[in-house]
Amino acid sequence: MALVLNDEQRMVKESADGFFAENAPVAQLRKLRDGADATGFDRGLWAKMAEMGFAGVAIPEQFGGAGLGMVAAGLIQEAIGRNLSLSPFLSSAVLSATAIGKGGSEEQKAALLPQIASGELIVALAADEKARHQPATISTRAEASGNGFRLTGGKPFVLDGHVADRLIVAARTSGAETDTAGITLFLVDPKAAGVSIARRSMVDSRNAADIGLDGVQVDGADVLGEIGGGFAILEAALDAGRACLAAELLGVSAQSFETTVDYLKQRDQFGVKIGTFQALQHRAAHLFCEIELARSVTLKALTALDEGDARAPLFVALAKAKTGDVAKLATNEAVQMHGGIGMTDEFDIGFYMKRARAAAETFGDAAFQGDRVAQLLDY
Amino acid sequence: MALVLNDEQRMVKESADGFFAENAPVAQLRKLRDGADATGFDRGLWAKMAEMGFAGVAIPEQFGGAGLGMVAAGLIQEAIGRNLSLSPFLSSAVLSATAIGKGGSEEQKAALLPQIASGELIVALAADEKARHQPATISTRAEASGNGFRLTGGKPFVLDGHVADRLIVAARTSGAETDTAGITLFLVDPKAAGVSIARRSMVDSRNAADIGLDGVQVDGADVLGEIGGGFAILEAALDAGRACLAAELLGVSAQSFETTVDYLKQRDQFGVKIGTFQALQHRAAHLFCEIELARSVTLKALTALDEGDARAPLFVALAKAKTGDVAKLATNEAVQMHGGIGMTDEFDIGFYMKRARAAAETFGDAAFQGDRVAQLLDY
Amino acid sequence: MDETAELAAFRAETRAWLEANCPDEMRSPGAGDDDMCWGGRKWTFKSEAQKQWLERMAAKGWTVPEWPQEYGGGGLSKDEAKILAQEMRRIRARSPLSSFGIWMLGPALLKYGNEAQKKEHLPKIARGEIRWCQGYSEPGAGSDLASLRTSAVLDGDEFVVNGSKIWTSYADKADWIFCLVRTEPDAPKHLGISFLLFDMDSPGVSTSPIKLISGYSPFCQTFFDNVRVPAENLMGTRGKGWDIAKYLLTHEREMIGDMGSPGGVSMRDVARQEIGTDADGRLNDPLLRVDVARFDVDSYAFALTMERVKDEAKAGQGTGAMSSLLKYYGTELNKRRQELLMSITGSDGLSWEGEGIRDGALAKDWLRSRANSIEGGTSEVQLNIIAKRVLQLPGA
Amino acid sequence: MDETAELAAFRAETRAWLEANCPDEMRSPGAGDDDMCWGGRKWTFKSEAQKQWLERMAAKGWTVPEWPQEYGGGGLSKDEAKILAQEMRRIRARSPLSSFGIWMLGPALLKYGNEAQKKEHLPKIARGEIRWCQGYSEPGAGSDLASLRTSAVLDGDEFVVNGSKIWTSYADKADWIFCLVRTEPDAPKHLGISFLLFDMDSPGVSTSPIKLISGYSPFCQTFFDNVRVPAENLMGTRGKGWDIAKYLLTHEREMIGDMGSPGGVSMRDVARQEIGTDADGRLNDPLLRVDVARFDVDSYAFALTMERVKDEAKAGQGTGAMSSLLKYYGTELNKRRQELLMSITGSDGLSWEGEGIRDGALAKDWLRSRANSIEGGTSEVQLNIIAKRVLQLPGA
Repeated sequence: MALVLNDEQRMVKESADGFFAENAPVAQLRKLRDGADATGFDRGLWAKMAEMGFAGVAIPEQFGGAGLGMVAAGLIQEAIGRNLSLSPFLSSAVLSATAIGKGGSEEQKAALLPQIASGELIVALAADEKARHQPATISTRAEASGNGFRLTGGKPFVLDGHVADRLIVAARTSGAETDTAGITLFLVDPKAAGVSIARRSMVDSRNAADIGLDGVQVDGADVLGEIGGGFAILEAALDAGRACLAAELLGVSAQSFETTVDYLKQRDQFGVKIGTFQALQHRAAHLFCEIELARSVTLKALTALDEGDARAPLFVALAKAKTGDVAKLATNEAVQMHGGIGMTDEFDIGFYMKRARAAAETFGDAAFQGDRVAQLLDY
Repeated sequence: MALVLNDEQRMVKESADGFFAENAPVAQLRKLRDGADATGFDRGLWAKMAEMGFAGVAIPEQFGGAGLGMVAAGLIQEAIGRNLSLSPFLSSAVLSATAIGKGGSEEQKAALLPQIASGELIVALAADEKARHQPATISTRAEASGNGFRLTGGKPFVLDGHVADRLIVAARTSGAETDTAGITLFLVDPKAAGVSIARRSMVDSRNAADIGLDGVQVDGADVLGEIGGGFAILEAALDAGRACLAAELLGVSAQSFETTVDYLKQRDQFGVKIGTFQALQHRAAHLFCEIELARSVTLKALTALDEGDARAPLFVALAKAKTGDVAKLATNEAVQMHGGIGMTDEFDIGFYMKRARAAAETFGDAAFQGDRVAQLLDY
Repeated sequence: MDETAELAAFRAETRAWLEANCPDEMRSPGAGDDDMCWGGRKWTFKSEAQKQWLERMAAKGWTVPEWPQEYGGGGLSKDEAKILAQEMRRIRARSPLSSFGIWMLGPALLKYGNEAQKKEHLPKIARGEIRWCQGYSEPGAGSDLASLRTSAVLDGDEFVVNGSKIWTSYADKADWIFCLVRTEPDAPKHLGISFLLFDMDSPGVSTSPIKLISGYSPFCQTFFDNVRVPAENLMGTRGKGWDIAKYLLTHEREMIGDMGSPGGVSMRDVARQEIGTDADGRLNDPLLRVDVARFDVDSYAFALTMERVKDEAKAGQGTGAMSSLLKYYGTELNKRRQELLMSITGSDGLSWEGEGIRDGALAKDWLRSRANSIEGGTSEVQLNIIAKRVLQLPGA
Repeated sequence: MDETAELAAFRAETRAWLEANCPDEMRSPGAGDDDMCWGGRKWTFKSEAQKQWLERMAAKGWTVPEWPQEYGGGGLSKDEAKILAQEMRRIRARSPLSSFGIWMLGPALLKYGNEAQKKEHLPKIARGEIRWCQGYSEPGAGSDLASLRTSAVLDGDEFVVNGSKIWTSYADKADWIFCLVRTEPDAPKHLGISFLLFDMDSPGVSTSPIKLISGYSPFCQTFFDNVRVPAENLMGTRGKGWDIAKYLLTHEREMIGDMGSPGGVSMRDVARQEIGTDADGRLNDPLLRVDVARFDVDSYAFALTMERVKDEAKAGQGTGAMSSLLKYYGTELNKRRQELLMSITGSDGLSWEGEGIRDGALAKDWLRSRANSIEGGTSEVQLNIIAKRVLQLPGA
């Protein structure tokens, strides 16, 4: 597949760009943050996103989705990045939908995917247990009990964990703490006995929760995929999430960059526009190149996922590494070039810087992805 | 000790700066290279360096040296770096003199150090066996034989190995290939049976040789230091060499930078001096800062060696890492800012770029030194 | 190094005095801003010990050891002041007084003030009676400080000040302000500026705090609406205030530049704890280990440069050109340090508020550090200065 | 993707023709410059196969597949040309002819040349009969190409050319030169330039090779001493030569920019071999492993950007602004690649000449790569272009 959008994808892009700019601009994030909103996003917006078909963009048509795949999902998340829009899109429509699509039985898919696509059901993925991403490091235990299992452990920083209607929990049914084998995924009702949920306030005003599992009883029917075979499902979900985060980081970078270039054209200093300073021109031109590179590798990662390309994990790692670094550079340069005003809370650019760092960190930063690139390329 | 030169050191600096600019400027290096000179340096120059007291600068007065220590040796090597002067100063006066001073018996010191100081005897250190510096990786074997040992193995890239009157060879008397214990140093006559010497042509026109050892018989009296205890001596010699190389890299950087700043002031392009371009101004100003940092850490490393500071290995590693990176940046920026003319062999700046890379590589590049920093700081 | 008999005696006396007079509570590094003593009319001491310590030190003039005794200082020589500092460090004594008056206005007053101004203001600064703030930057001016528009028009024997200042640290807590104003609106921009001192309680002065991306900050915007300032409060020559400003900016650069040196939270400790180490003691994340090592190389080289600059200054070899280097490199290095700490701590570091040990402090420090390369002259301005003054490049 | 019946037939024919006509010796990638066929009056074929291959391909017009048949081209459509390239790759067929005439002058002639010029020059280029060199840069001009001083003064029906060009690749082996000259000395500098074609055998032309820091190079300096050139050899409009130059520079940028993509010596292979790997297959030097991984991230992202730019151009979505990006980033990346290869190979890589396997080739490639960001418009010029044309920054 060529590295250009097809007509369908271009339509998705246009509608997503328009939708988020109009319905969920940065002002909405600011309002939710200042009001310390308990939900952390606008449920009305989420309903509209479902109506637009965004919540089910990557879910197959047979399960109520649009079946448009990851390139389309990435375009939506890029628009989210440009506007810093808040919603459970990543956790429910990307991570959880991918995990269920990849690992779920026909019954589970039929029961859950249409509800995710319609926005009625928010599902969150509770995988990581470490502050730095180490997807195979899982200590949460799942011990056989009755016709099912009892789960005990803790999951910090679960995205949208505080509003989820269902949790996908990665727990260990066998193996040592860092083995990839022996990990099993479970569908858990957050209202079940033994589940505790504490909301976390994050630098980027995103929503996360620390989830405690104290002998939570689950049924055999709540197992997602094979027992002990959860890691492959998890990796598929994480790669979908990483590719979409790359797209979001691309949106964050592009928006910060454009805002900065505009500022360079209108801000006067020492009697001239600051955009006339060659040192700033060269830095801006370099950043332009970096963002174009980030755009190419992100599109390739999303395309490779859609094509089932065996090298998809490599392209995803490359994209996440590149966009993470580029977004940090773009937002840092934005703040520096804006000077004092860029440091004030009143100005929006700080929100972009915060989100850039958090998204770059989520599911593996450039160091993690670089190591993964080296492993996948066998060195 | 404060990070400023004392009066004695300032005198050394002045005389070294004047001496090398006058007696061994880049033109001499060019002539030796173009003539493919067999010795690879001017023996007359080396005799003059000995007369000036440079060859014995760091050798104690009781052994015929000037007893001025490593700061003084570094100042000489910095001047060498500014002029790209060729001589066996590093191999004989720094590396070998340090190894003998640290490991030699009173007899060995009395026999060898005065001759090194007078320039009559050139001693070369044959330690490394790998293309990338790994000082403990030694496969050359020393097997007991008669009242001494038989040495078998090979030493590539021995600095000044082709003109040495004596070699200090690191060989293994016990232990596995990468153990630090079990390494022993031997004084070897390059004319002894079984020694083969093949000169190597290097990118920086420095002199090196591949040395083969095929059952070379040495006496028990030729052991330098304790049997199996050679690594500590080697490390002392290497740290002296690294600190002096840092000083040389500082000289290379400073000279390249000054040449470039002068060029920025006189070269016209698009109707103005290219030094008026702010993008180049900022890069030059940044480089100025980097060179000042390199200067500070180099002076500290040399000072710490003179003071017997326990942290000397840390400061040496920091200095070698920093100066290596800075010299590469300084010479690369020099070539780029000179444009096409900087790429021609006719212009001197290319010589600086070649030497910068080779010296940065010798006895451990920034990657090696960074790893060493991490180890010494316990992480 | 042998100390003269006189200095040795001074050291012994000082040590004894400190032992007797420094309260125990003052013998530990404070936990940051909250444990500092800023003084001033509105100040509430955090403890009796804090009050005692300030009063005792001020009585000896040791809040400003090198200032002349007639202005409330200790009248110490450089060597004596160094001994006092060493002896204070020995018992980990806190600084008795933090003050822009001491750090900034005082040196400028000693150099540019008239006798009446010195007599009036210096003792009150030394005793922590008056807290000062700095009125330099203006909204919209940014790096181009000299484009300031706050006006001071002479009306009889008073200046009437109108305009606004931004980034005035602690303006809401300060008693007086030292302030750049434009007295000659028609002169070339660097020549129409004067340096005024006035009371923040004067009618027409108001302040409003600035919230930063890192949260609440000491910064304020300050407004002047027909503030009347006695003409004798002009410091230095009318129209020559820019010289004083440049003198003070050099001071400020050096203070801010200090931040890149190793210190504060040990990154290595944080890294060992957060990332863990393998059997050989190496950090478990090889890529981050590389970044920490590379940071250490630059961080040590920078700290040693600060040391060298100080040593050279002492030896009379200073070039005077290094303050821009220290400001530029130190602040860029501190930003890198905070970035790296964030990378090391992962999602822990991203926490904003809550029950975590760090309580958002890491993220706030990270965000706050972004301003280091903007305030006190941006990195770009420092590079311009180096290009012009040190490298003497054309047109710089 | 379904091929039309016509294209499928073309593919089958082409495949059969290539099988029958491409000599076996020409079915492997050449070992660099020495195995390329440059053609021209002074050319000596390296083998009979090289000669045959050129003659057979030239006879079909396939040295320049898309040029019109009347000018010696193959007259193929874009799709057919693509099929030819694919089929040649399939049997690893070498390019039959390397030529600045094909890569640079030809496209410019087709666009700016008059009919007589096209008829005269294009067929000889296509058949490899005339080898061309490029006369652009002048000593002392550097990036400021338009400041050229080589003069061409009309004298009757001839121009008299005086001056000197530098960085003319293979000038000593070329038969003709396409050359920028100043015909209007009093016009503004971009408006007084014309584009002349002339024979290097003309009296008054001499060349002198340039030795680079990487050793001997194809570059020459070329001198013109009262060289008489027929007036009809002026290409395009007199005084408008700068337009042709800009058109060609864009071409050159794209060619040079190609160099940063993965290819050539595999860095990963070299690294595995030189550094070795541990039990888990990781490179034994963790710091270099990080550098290789970081390089790979940028290198893939760059290669994918080239791919995207091509795909967008095909889809008619190209912005046309990308050639400076590719030139800038590609050459900087190639420099980084060569630096890294040198780090990986340590003292092996530093060998200059001798018995080593690499025989100094690595060091020479490293040194040669430094010129990539200078030739064909420096990196700084590319950044200026991006700032001006893409970002539309003021004063850029």
